[in-house]
Amino acid sequence: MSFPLLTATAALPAVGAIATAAVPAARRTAAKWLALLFSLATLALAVTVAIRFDPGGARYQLTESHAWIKDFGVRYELGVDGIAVALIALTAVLIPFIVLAGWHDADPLETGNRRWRPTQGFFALILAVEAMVILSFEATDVFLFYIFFEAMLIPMYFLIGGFGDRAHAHGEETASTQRSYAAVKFLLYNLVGGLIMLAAVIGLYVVAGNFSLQEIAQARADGSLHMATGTERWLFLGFFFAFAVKAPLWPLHTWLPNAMGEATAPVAVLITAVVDKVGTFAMLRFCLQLFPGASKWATPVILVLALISILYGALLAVGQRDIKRLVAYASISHFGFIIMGIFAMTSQGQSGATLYMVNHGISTAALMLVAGFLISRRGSRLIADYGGVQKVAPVLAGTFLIGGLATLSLPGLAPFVSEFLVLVGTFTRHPAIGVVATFGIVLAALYTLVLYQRTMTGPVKPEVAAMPDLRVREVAVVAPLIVLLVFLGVYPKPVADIVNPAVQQTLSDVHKKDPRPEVEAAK
Amino acid sequence: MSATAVHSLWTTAADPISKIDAPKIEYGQLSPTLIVIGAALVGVLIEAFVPRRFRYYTQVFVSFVALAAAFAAVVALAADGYGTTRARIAAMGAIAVDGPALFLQGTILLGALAALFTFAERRLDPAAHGNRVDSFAAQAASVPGSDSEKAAVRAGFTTTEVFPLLLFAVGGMLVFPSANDLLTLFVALEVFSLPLYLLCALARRKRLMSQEAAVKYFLLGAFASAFTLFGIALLYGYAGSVSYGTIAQVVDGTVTDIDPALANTMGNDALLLIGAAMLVMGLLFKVAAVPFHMWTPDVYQGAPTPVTGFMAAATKVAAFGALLRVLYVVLPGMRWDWRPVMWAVAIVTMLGGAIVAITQTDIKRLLAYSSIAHAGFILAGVIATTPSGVSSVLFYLAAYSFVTIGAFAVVTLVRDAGGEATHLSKWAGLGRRSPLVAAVFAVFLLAFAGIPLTSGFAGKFAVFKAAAEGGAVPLVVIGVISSAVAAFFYIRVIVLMFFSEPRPEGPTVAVPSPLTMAAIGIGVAVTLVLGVAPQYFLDLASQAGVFVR
Amino acid sequence: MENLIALLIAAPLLGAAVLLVGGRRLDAVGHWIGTLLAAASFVVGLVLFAGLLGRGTEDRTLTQHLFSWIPVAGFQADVTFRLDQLSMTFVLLITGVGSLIHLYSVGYMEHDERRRRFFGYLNLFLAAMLLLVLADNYLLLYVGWEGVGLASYLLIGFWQHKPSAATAAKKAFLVNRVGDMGLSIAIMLMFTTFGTFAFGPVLGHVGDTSEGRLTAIGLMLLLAACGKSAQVPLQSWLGDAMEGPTPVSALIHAATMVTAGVYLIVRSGALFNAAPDAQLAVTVVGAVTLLFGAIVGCAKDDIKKALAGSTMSQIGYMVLAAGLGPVGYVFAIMHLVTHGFFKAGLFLGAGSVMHAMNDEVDMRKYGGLRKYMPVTFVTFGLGYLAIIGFPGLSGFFSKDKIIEAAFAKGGTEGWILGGAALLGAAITAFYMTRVMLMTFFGEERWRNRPTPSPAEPSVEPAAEERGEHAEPHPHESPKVMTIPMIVLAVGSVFGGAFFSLGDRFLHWLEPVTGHQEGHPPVSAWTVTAATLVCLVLGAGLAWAQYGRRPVPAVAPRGSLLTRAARRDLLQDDFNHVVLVRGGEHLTRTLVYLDHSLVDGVVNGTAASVGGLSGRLRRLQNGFARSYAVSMFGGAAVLVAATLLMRAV
Amino acid sequence: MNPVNYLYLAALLFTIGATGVLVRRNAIVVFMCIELMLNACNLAFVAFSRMHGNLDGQIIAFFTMVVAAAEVVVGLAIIVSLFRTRHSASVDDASLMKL
Repeated sequence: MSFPLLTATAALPAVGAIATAAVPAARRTAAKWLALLFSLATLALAVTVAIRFDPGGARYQLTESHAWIKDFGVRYELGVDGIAVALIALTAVLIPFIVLAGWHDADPLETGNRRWRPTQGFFALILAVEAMVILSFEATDVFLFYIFFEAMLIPMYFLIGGFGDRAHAHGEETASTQRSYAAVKFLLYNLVGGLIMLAAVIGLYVVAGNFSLQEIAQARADGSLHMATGTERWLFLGFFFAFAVKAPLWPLHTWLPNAMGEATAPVAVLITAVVDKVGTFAMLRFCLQLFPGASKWATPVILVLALISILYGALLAVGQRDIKRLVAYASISHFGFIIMGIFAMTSQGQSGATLYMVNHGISTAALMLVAGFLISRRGSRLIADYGGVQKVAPVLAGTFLIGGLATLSLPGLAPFVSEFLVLVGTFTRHPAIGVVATFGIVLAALYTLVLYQRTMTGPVKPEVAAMPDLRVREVAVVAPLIVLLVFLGVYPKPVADIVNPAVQQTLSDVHKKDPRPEVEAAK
Repeated sequence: MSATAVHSLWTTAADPISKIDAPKIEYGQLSPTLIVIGAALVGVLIEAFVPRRFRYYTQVFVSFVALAAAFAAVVALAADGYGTTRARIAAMGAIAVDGPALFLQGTILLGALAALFTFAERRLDPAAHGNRVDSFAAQAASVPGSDSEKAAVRAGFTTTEVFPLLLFAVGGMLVFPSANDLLTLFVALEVFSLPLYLLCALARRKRLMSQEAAVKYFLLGAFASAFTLFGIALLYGYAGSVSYGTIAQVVDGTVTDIDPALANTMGNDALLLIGAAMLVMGLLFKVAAVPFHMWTPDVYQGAPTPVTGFMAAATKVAAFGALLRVLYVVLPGMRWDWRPVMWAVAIVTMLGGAIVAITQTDIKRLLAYSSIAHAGFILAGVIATTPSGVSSVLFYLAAYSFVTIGAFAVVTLVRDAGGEATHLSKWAGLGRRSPLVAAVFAVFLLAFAGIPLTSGFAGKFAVFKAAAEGGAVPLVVIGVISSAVAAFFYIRVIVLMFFSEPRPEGPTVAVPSPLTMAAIGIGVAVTLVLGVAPQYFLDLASQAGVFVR
Repeated sequence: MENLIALLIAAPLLGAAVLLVGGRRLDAVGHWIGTLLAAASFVVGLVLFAGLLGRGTEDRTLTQHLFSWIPVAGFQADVTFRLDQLSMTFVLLITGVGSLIHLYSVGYMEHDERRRRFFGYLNLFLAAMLLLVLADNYLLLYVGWEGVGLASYLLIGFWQHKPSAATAAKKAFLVNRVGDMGLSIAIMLMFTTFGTFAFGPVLGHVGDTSEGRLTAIGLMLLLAACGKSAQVPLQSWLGDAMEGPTPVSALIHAATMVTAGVYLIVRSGALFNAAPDAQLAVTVVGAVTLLFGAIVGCAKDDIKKALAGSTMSQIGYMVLAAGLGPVGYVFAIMHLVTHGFFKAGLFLGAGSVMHAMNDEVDMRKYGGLRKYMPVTFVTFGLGYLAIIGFPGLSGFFSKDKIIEAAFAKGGTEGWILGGAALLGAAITAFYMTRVMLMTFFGEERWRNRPTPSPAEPSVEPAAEERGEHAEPHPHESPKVMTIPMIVLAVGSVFGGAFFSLGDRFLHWLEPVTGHQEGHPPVSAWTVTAATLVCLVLGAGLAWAQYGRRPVPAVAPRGSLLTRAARRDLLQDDFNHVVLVRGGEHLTRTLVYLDHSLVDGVVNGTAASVGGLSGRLRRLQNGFARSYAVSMFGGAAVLVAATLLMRAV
Repeated sequence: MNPVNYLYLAALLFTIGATGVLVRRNAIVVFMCIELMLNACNLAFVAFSRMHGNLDGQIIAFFTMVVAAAEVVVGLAIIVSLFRTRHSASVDDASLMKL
């Protein structure tokens, strides 16, 4: 029994959450530093996981397995494949920046109430989310995964509803109501998804008799576990629905703009860059492995929905007046790409989708956090309230532009690699869909550049004339993200090498092979 | 029947007394019930002889000791294997001593202990004329607002009768799920119902509502028990006996020693079906299943909150225990007749409870409807008619009862000038004013909503799993949908507490004595333990999942 | 020696990084760093060129493999550079002209406080452009392709405080993106067809697949070329791109970037050769554009826009040539290079003029400048002669060859294409003469007129700061600006002759592009003669209109065609109506639907449940007896149902 | 006379009682109707006991009476206190809590 590295990786932030929450009301700064410390320590552990992980080795590594709830056939089973490693790393990397970016977002407005400790709560909740997300990436037991998939809603819910954006267009009163509306919408959408999944989970247990991903997948593979076609499809739909809400896939997406719009920028990043990835990740790990037949059966519909998400999200992004809602719709478009890549059922598509999850996390973080800095300066989320920022705050504008260019997946930056892989992967199997999806890159350029032009260029608006440029803390947040974007854009090989084997295995689970090129000789 | 036969009947009855051998009572195995009933009687004597100023303390002490001792006895019995291998039918076939009985008795007793703490709480209300007061009327007999009431308050009277009443109710509840013949069932039903009727009427504040609640509860309860009794009569007519075992045999048509006198008169299926239906209806009334639920919101709202908590938890446990035994021991033979009907009841109960709860504005009524919805979920498990079904229901009941008591205990803390501030609008911003209480209540709400890592989720999963295995997949789907609906209003309360601006004239949160704290503490602890590490208790429940016949 | 290739790109890239990250502390020296690194890259280019010349004609292809970029199963993208005669030519053009323009900008941007950033962008452009021409596979080329797009976006919008500049930049990027879409689809097609997208394997196996697929790929590549090289129908951005500082127009939008499309087509020559339909499409696009651009060029009063039209038209020539296949590839590239010289020169000249005229761009407010700025006049004049194809100057050789090749296409096509090319030559002569006359001859229309008119904001902030709203007093530009102009002028005079005497250029490029002699239906001399005739006609017409008569200071209403041409032949209006307006409506509708429909369904469900709850709630009317009724009814139903169950 | 008739009578009485509960307002009367239902049950028990020829039914009848008596005690107490507060024994007046 070696050192339970995975458990430690998840437990550390949990401990951090408790510790941070315990800090007395007066010692706000201490709580912040504590949170930052724990998130960095978690990052260290995550890196260790990535190092200890051997791409050539077994499918699931660093596995742990303990009895938990015998009566439900539930075991505490952890294990990571390449995909999980990549996403755990992403999570661990982003959280410190989120903490740092949210440094002042939760400072209490009225100090004096000794009991009310929003700051401690804010950072504790963030760490709690990190712990749950990491666990759901690590869980190889369906039930275990489900538990954290659901449980992470609660801290997220409080983060969205409790710590709304100080900068809002419509005054405090409506802001708080809008905020709680957004929080409730987020929770209910995901809860309904989760409960429907619960029915499927129970159904799975009735059919399979246990929840161990490996055992079930194994049994499916060697035919010892037969599912009636109808059953398999219903169960698949139950699982997929929950993941599609989380991802989110059109037409289940409407909670995201509200949530991202009302939440503070760091929390918005937490939603779209970290939490939502659990949905797409779960499609890849659970839908495809547990229900290969049904997955193939559903592929056409899902691809079309993904396609709609891509174009629809992009078009709505163009039509937004609110910076953060714009980014949210952009994310919807990107999630469309991810899902399309997953269900393209090609190694380019799925490797691309996985890289996409990572890159989208980083790029959205960069764009959204800078947007947050911008908004916190002017106190408004409306694009129309800005103009000419580039002249007064060039660094801010520059970083914002780079974040935007990443969002429109400019070659040389990380997202390009994944987006192109997804497109190619889809094209090889479904040329028509691939071609239509390509329009997405034009629309992406449109909404990004329109946003940049309206906010950053043109004559300087009097309101922004006195706007200070990025502070040291803020640069410390953005600069590393940009470095990552460039590095992964120029040299994505390390990540790709970790991800590829896992993707190959997933493909073999669904009995799919890449289509051969027409001219073999060229290779 | 001929006159001679009738005459013989007379003569046999007139035989010398010596022929009747004294009934054999296993006092040891009945000890939990006997302890509680005995303590109740002691309580009555205390009311009679102990000076008023000592009564409160003596009553609390006696009740506590009794309940604790009874629980200890239950544990001891279970340890002796009466729950499993040595399960038997005691007291001349009147009482079953088996797994479900002991498990439920244990649950009821623990719940009663927690409830006792809330009963005994005397710090919440501001002291009247220097006398600390609890949640019960100073003098139930005096008319609200009358001089006599004022006098009673001034004199610092308190209705310490509530403790013996509580004990009587508990005694009845202990017998109810373990009753092994219909007569015992009926008597137990009345024994725990009547004290509850009274307790409902004893609120210190809002006495009009309290009395109204009592009247409604009493009339409807009596109405229901009349149906039960008629059902019992018909079953007796069907089987010629009220003993569970015999009826079951007749239903299965496997009667061993058949009395020739009975042979031609019994086995009329019409009697069986109608009787079973009416009996079950009586039980469904107690578990508050739609359409027999309508008393629930009014009574829950009107009754003193500690009583509400006790009722909501213990009554449900006892009633479901009895229902299980009736369905699994008496009527398994006619499973195919009652299952579809119960399906329908479960569905309307789940949906009805959840949907109506959405528009509630009073926290106690909200919890009432939520308890209805939960009754529906539990019914889903009952319908499974598998051992796992039984154990899942047992587990759910245990989990649910502690959440409920805890939740109502929290309700008692949120007060304003008019006593408890139960209107939801007053709970706005509670999270700002006292985060801890709000957080605790949030935990209970999340457990009600069945969020993972709370006991509510484990219970819901167990029940739905059992139902699915029992082939009731549609039931599971509907259950899932209605719990989604239910989630909505639990969330609404959380939103209210944490995300709405606190009102200037909002309620204050009273700092309770260790008693209420203990009750809430137990609630939270059980909720989390059963949520995170339920295995041990699931084992317990599954071991206890077998009825003795 | 291969290892030097990366250095070509590394130098300017380093410059860009240093200048953009370095911050204000580099403001003092930034421009020199940029220029130095550009020059360094040029030097490396020369070294490599020498190296290539040192080798036999057949093994002049160097490749340098840096690292594996995107390895996913069958999809293997490497960062590999390929230096052969074709890319060498571009490298020299890019770094050479690039360095000169860096030098020029030192003077031109002197008064701009963001000069450091400007040079950073210029270096970034150089790096991207070099990557584009040095890439060994289409995906890497794509990186450079979008890289130059980014650089051009940044530089067009360099004066971001001007809404017009910002809009123009955005427009350029978007239109280019449409083209890029074509390129990426082409790459996907290649991958599905050949399982790779490296030049070697793809172009080596064109024979193994169907012509249909090749045509598809070819058309997608053409789309890409249209976007980057401002060919019809994606030409609309080039005119607006003149919002950028003039050196940018010279380097990016005249000499190098806009010619990337031609490079792409010539590079994929093997593929196009196997897809005649695609080739035809290319020639058609080329022919149409060369006329389109020329016509637009005639109508513009803005000197830069006139030159932009001319650029469009000249690239039309190159595309046309490239579309002609092996007959034209070499001449396409040759014209590309010569055009690089003289068009860059012309733009620099224009810039120098604007510099002298307080950034006035309206030629109707120029006139008679020759005596005030002789150097500019001479260099501009040489460039003018070169572009109209004055015998002996570089334009003459390269363009003449293209016209011949067009005729050599044979058949009606040949006549049509050739005719178009000829006509183009005539119009070219016309508009260039017009520019020349309006700028340097005639009366001095800038006298006693405060410029610029306050209505339109000044082009350069420097101008505002200098607060020169009085009458301009033209003066020759500083050395740092004139030297590059002189050098380019020399190139545009002798370049063509140097290349074509003894077919130097032909032999140099042939190994890469392949070549076959075109045989026009009429003799080459006839074509040349015809070209000269057209030239004289065009120039004479222009003289008749702008030389003899004084130029009206306010543009006359002009004919329908003129007015259309002033508006880029209504292309923008079409885009605006169809794409912009339509798009706006679409998004607005979608935003509305998203709220009312997608969201509405969910909210509606919730609301209906709420309503149901409200109704059910009324059953709880507080009357104990009605509760009893429900119980009684319930009991009855229960009994009935139980009996029923037994009955069925 | 066939004891089954007593069953019919019992059923009749039970129904009358139930109907009374549903239609009458006065709490006391409602309560009496419930008692009537209980007594209908008693009749049924006795009749069955007579049919089956065993004594269980008759003994149960005694239990029922005791229980009924207990119910009277509790019930009257509650109803009386209600009457004293509201000066009306109408069930319908007690409808503070609804919805």
